[in-house]
Amino acid sequence: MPYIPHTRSDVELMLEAIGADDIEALFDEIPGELSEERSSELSSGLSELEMMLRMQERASRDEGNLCFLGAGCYDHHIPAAVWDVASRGEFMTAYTPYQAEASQGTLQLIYEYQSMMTQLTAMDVSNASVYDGASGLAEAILMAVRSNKSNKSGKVLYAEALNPVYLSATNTIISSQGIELERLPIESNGVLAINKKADQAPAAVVIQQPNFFGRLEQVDEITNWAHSQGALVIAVVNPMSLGVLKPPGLWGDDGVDIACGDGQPLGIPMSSGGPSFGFICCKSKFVRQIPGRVVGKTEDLDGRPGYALTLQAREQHIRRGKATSNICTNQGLLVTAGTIYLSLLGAKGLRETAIKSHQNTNYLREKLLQLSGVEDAYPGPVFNEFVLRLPVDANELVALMTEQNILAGLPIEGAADEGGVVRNKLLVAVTEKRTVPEMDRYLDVFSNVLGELST
Amino acid sequence: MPYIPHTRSDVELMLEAIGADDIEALFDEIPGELSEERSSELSSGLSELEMMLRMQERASRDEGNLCFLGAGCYDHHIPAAVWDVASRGEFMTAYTPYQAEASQGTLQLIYEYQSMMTQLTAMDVSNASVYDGASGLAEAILMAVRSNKSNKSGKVLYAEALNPVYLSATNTIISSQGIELERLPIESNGVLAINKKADQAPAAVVIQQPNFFGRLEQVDEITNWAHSQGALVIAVVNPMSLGVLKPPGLWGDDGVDIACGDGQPLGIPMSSGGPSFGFICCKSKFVRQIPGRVVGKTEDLDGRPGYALTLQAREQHIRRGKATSNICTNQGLLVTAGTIYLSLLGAKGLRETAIKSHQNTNYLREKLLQLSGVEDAYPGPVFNEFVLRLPVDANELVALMTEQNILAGLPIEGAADEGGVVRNKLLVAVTEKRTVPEMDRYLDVFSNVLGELST
Amino acid sequence: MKFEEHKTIFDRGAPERRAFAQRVDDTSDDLLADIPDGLLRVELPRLPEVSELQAVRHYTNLSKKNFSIDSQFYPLGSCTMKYNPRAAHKAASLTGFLNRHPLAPENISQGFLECLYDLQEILKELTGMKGVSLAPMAGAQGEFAGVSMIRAYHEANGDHQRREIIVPSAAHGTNPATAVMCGYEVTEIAVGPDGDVDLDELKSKVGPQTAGLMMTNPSTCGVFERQISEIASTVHEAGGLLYYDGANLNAILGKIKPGTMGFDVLHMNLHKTFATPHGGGGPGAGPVGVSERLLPFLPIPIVDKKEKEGDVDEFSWRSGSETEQTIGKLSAFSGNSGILLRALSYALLLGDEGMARVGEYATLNANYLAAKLSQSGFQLAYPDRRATHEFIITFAQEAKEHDVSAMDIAKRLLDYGFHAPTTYFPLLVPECFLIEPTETEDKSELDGFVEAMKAIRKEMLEDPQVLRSAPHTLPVRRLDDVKAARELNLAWSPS
Amino acid sequence: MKFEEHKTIFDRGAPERRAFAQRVDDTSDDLLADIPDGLLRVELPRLPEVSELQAVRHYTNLSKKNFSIDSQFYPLGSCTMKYNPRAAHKAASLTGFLNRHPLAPENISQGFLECLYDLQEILKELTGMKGVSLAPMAGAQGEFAGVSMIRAYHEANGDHQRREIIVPSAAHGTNPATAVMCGYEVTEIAVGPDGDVDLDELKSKVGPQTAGLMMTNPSTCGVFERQISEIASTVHEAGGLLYYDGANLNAILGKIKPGTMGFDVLHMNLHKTFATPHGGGGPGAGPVGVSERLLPFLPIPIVDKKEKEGDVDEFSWRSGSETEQTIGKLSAFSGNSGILLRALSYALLLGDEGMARVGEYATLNANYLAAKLSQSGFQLAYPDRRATHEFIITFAQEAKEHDVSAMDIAKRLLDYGFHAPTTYFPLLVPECFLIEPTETEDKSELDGFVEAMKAIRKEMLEDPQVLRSAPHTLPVRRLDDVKAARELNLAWSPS
Ligand SMILES: Cc1ncc(COP(=O)(O)O)c(C=O)c1O
Ligand SMILES: Cc1ncc(COP(=O)(O)O)c(C=O)c1O
Repeated sequence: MPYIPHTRSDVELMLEAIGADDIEALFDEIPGELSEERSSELSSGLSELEMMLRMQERASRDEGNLCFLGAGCYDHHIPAAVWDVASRGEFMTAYTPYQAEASQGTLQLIYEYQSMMTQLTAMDVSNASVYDGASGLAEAILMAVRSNKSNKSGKVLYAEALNPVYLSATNTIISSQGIELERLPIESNGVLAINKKADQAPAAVVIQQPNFFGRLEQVDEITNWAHSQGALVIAVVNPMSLGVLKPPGLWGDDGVDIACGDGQPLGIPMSSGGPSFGFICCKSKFVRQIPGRVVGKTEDLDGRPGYALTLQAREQHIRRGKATSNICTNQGLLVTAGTIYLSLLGAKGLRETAIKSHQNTNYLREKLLQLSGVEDAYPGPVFNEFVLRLPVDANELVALMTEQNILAGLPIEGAADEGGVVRNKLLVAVTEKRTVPEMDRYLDVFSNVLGELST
Repeated sequence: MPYIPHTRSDVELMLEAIGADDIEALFDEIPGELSEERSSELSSGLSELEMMLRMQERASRDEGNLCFLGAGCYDHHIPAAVWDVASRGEFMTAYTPYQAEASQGTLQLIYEYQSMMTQLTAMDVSNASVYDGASGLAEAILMAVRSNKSNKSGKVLYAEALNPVYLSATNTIISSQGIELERLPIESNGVLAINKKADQAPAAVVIQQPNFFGRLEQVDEITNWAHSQGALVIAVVNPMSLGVLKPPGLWGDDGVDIACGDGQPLGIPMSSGGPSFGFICCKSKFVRQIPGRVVGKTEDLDGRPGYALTLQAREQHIRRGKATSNICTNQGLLVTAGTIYLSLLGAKGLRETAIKSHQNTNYLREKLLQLSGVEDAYPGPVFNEFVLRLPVDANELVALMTEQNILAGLPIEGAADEGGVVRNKLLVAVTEKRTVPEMDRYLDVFSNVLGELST
Repeated sequence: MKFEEHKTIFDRGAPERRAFAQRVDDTSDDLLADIPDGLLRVELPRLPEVSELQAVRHYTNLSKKNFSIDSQFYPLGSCTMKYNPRAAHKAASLTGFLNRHPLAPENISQGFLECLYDLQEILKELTGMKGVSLAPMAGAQGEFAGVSMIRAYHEANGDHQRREIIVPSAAHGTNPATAVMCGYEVTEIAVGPDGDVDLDELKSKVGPQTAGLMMTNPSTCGVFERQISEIASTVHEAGGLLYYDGANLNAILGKIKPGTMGFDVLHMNLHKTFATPHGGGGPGAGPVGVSERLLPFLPIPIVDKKEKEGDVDEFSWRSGSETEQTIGKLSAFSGNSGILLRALSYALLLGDEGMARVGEYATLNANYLAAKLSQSGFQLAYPDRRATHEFIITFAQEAKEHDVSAMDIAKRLLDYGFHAPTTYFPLLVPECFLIEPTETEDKSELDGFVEAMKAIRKEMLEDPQVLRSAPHTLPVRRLDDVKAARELNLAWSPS
Repeated sequence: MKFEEHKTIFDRGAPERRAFAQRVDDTSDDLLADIPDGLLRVELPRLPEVSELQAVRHYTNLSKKNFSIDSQFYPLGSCTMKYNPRAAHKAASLTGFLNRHPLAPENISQGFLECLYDLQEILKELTGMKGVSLAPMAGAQGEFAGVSMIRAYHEANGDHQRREIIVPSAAHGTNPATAVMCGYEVTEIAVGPDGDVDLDELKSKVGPQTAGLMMTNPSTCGVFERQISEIASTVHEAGGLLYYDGANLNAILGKIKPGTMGFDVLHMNLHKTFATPHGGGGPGAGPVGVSERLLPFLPIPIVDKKEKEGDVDEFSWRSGSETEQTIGKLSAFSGNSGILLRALSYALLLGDEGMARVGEYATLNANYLAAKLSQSGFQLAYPDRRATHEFIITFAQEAKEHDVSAMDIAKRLLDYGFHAPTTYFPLLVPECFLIEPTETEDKSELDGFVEAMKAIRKEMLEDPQVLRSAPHTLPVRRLDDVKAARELNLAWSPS
């Protein structure tokens, strides 16, 4: 029996010890009317070989496309050592480290992870972890609204150029909490104007940097403005960008209050968007409002250093209905990979990677803008991605480039529109992984397809 | 510096401790005339990403062919767990287990391996390991000639249908030992006749089962005959076949004296033919003549069971010029994989796999023989592979089927011929991994190509 | 004894040192010239500065400080720590899956979409529900999705007065926490001495304010709730919906279906029942299944199939009017896809007959272990009940008589090479172990556990201090949790 | 304490139990009906009968009983236990490489062939030799190939009286063992007190019977043989050839080339110098390189390149007249191809400048460790010499004064979390450690090793029995080698 070790004699001895006639007898407390005939709509079990053949066939169908898609998920190089070590059975098949003494590996690793994330964001505290960047933003907003003692309005402003799928997920998750999300519109250059006015003081302000269009917001000014309104500031950041961009802990005069985002760029395969991990960092004073696991350093009976989950009174298994979140299982293994990734890159490696991505992005952007009819939708500095305005339907261009195995980018129309209207904007992402020949191939195919569509 | 951890300050402190001015000074004992200008014909180092891209490009060029090639290397299914566990750093990056107490993992595993191999072959003792099946046969012959105290002729007979590459490698390796290899010719049905006569009594007789043509030799009779001549019998066996075929330890009245072969079918990827591992098993009385590592069970100071390399007086690092072989580094990691493979399959799994291979082989063989002009080169029962006689040049057929991404088999002409003459025989192998649709595709393409070539 | 055993990765670093696993040539700060200075980072973050060998060695050695399924029996109740097949891991790690961008167009995503579709169908079949969404990323998010659908349902019916979710006192913490996240108040009902809920209390508390009831069955008491049909009709008659927390689905997999028990909505924990690895705290996947009336509210994305005559089927993301009433998205993309692929692989491997065996052998193992422990003098919390896939023992007596707690026994078990069962949950049983052996453990492993428990019992009688100060043979001895919380040290700083 | 820690995989089994990782449906013995009964197996072999979890857990736990580069400093002299880059492992594990059949036609093997060709070229360049064959599967087989070529060369010259190979007394065991396998007698020459060979003895022993001399440089004494040019001319003048055992190539990589030193033929240990994993005893790869005059004798297969104008290059196996004089094949196919791919990946990663660094930093580490140990009171075997990539310390004095052997100190080092250096080799230095730190270890690791050695020295003075009975903290204590050899137990049997 696949994965079941019982021999006939095992079963007999066990039933004897139990004092039951057969296994069926162990289910005798289940009321008869519930035990239906076993359905057999499922096909019968495959051998490992058969299963692998089926999955291989499917995986190979989707393979072999050159990726210029981003929008929250990026095709970076992952050093081989990351997953070789993260996949060790002791990391992969352990539970959440409740029994601290038997989980020092995971616990010390999380402590190191927290240390790296606080360094990266220049924040005081990091959790480990929430599901992803999008749901993490929702958790951050709930946390901010809870934490802002002086403003109980539940009003939260967000910069318009927020990743629209982050906004959708957030809307789903916070929908029953009496929170009102209000958009701060962007200017024609794709970023917020600085001299914002709010009719009513917000409890929190959400700023994404780089924003959904790859554009860089005036984070210092917005942070100061938000703080002046008595709002807490939530930064949504791409951790890779922090190799070169100012960390949220240093935005404005006081830094943001909460920084969150998605860890995917840190050694996590794109894998259709998941699993990756969401991170939340905050100022010390909000540590008791942070959702998810937090590990603290402590000592054992002999005074040796050791690590344990701490501040568990925030969590559902202790605080139940009063917990800071319902999150339990989170994204531990991805945190493991991210930690190994960061330790392999170090600050210099991360910075180099970010710079190279930037260089590649600028290279492709400049070349594309030389094509006739192609315009810069949001002029100004970007990181990692940019938006073009096309003389043709972006969907059609993408479809034709897909035929040549190039993922050209994401057709968009404005920030949050997900409808079916004709879109003439294209969000293009370029990482350090793209080589010059690959980018030149993109340019080639792009201009051919453009020509085709324009005629 | 890739893989070199030294910081500038490390280097300074270290040079200071040494009392040297610079690293160059450490080489000051090398006579000046030897230190040439550094050549720079090598290109400069690639990043991991660049290296992976290059290797990926090359690997993908050779990919995607449906394999019906065998001839000593077989395309079996490998359970995922085999290499997941065998690739653990502690197995992969340890040295030969000289420090027994710090190598109990590898040592116990080898002991278990030896136990499995002796069970599989029905022999008393197994080594761990020699390089591969071919060089292992050479070692087995050297061992037999050393061991046969009553016949010092150095004459060794081998059944003609021995894998020709095994014969070539053996010839290379034993060439300076005054051993005379003599062929026992096969009958028209591809196996040895039983009533062999030798002019001079041989010191050893080599029998491969299944033989190079996949055909099954009359191993009982040949073994008895060889023993009656005072020869030691060396069996060359495919370990997978031992799931269904009589193990060499039971051939004839007394069993063979030495059994050897290649472990590749036991969970080792084809990987262009290496690394795999060679095994040698023998009767107890020859244990002191066996080449390579042998692990014994023993006890520690507290009486706990433990394992250690033993009988090291056979080996080069102790016995030097008088060692049983010069082998040192062998194929440890593949032994590890093979051991895990065997423990995952068990006797039943191995038998099922062997039966399925046999069933598939018979299926394809029967269907092919129905094609007009295609004949059975060596009629009679086979295991795993068979030889067809074609109405066309086998090389041409193979070339055309290759174009359709099918590795049709190996063109051969007689047993040991490696020359460039027109070959009309084709050695075809089928494992349990081939599905009926795959075999039917083979049949389809084969008959089309045959038609094409015949007109 | 071993040098540097306690160093963090930071302590191993040295300025300038790098691993170079990611090395990009010819990057210079000049390339950032187009970005205004004020937006740039001035000081580099203080990340580890180690060689690749140092990183590999450090994390390899850290991993060895973990207990895990791969290395130990890990009978953590409510967590279903069963063997995680390597084949599923391998299948999900195929490059075609790993390298797929979540926004890749549908026409070059048919392999992936078909996988999700198949999994949806399998889960529907196994649970007896009418629709499934794979979007939730863990059990708790599945609960959130489920309760949100309950809410959406009532609201769609104009039924706005329902503001309460009922949970049994034995419920997992995520249940009440989820209800609150969905804007509900939580009403607890007691569990009776036999482990079944107090039906009278339920009847007295249910009413027009009841949005629904959340429960597991088997319950977290390790027994099957026998009154389930009556509970269902009670809640349904009051207009409420019944939520099934699928954390314990392993117990009944292939035996009975939550749908048959009357549940309207459920989540599954694929990282439990479908054997995907726990990863030291995730990732998981918590698909939700619903009955007919909740179909419109399912979270997105969902995969639909268009059967094309005489042609291959075509798979697409559900969109348009069919998703008008959805509670929405729960993540940026399609949830924990990699886990979904593992779960599908597992389901394919087991197939119909394999699924049926899961519940049976999980139950056999639990009942055997319960019987043996009981025969060895340990106190079952519900001695008159059958164990399900798990069961509870209580050390209340030992605590009183020997001043030895469930925690002490748990820690001592670690010395014997067994991971401890879940302790102090459910809260209503004092000093308890919730023990779930799972179907993938063999009899000798269970016997070894019983031997260890007996040995510990003997130690308790002879030298209880050994237990109180356990563990003794692990990388650290008993850790000071109070210090951890009082003197918060949550990030490394140079010492 | 832990239960069942010492069980073998066989002990964990139970009749009928299976893992089903390889499961084939519908096989029955009837399918064997075409095979005569007498050729069939009657009784199944007694293989383990375990579940997949049991196998995974058993071997996972066994692995944890190993020291390894990934988990410990492993300064085994002559073994070059440097970091094995994971990227090389990943590259060689690409499915296109793993699934390639060795007899696949050349036209669909161009990727693989190009890899081998590139590696041949790189090795030629690094060693200064004229031709390279990648066929040998480890160092010892490389030696065999090399000495066989020496033999073939002399025979081709009709020079049949050369029946001796000279080796220094410090030579590795494979050298004399190889010479004998090639049909030669072995003549040893002494090594002088400064670690260089006794040139006078060499001169007295060399002659028309001399086929060649085998040596490493740096030698296994951890010093550079300064008289190498004189040795070379001595041997050459007598008509012999000079063989370079490349085990110590790491010391001079990118610094000087064996070709420049006058060697005619050499092998390399890619599992040392090129960082391919040792695998607990292999696999390795021992390519051979030769000067002009030995080119015709190189073992096959070898890859040739046809440059095609204006087209991609074409790679093919060397054949025909060019291989007429080859010593032949050494394995069934093309050697340990998977290891060759790893070595190529490593070479690509390092490139020209990376190769040059290897020798430098390996030498720096060895000299630093030698200096520190010497300063800590340990006795260097060749105190007046520079260390190369390795060096020797001798405990002769400690053995005499404290009755503590090099073995005792080695075993005690294990307790401190360091793998022991090579002990008792070379044989000519009594009670010795041959210590090779490699270039991939950082200073703090070396410092930790020195601290451990100092601590052990202290223990030796205070309580030498601790050393004699070490190790104390490993899975087993000191093992009884004599019992292992006397009461041979080489395979499990049911107890
Ligand atoms: C009974 C029960 N419900 C819900 C959950 C929450 O599931 P998850 O951890 O996947 O969010 C758990 C997990 O421990 C559980 O045991
Ligand atoms: C000096 C020396 N020569 C030769 C060899 C033999 O190499 P291999 O083990 O690869 O056969 C070794 C390996 O230990 C060695 O150290």
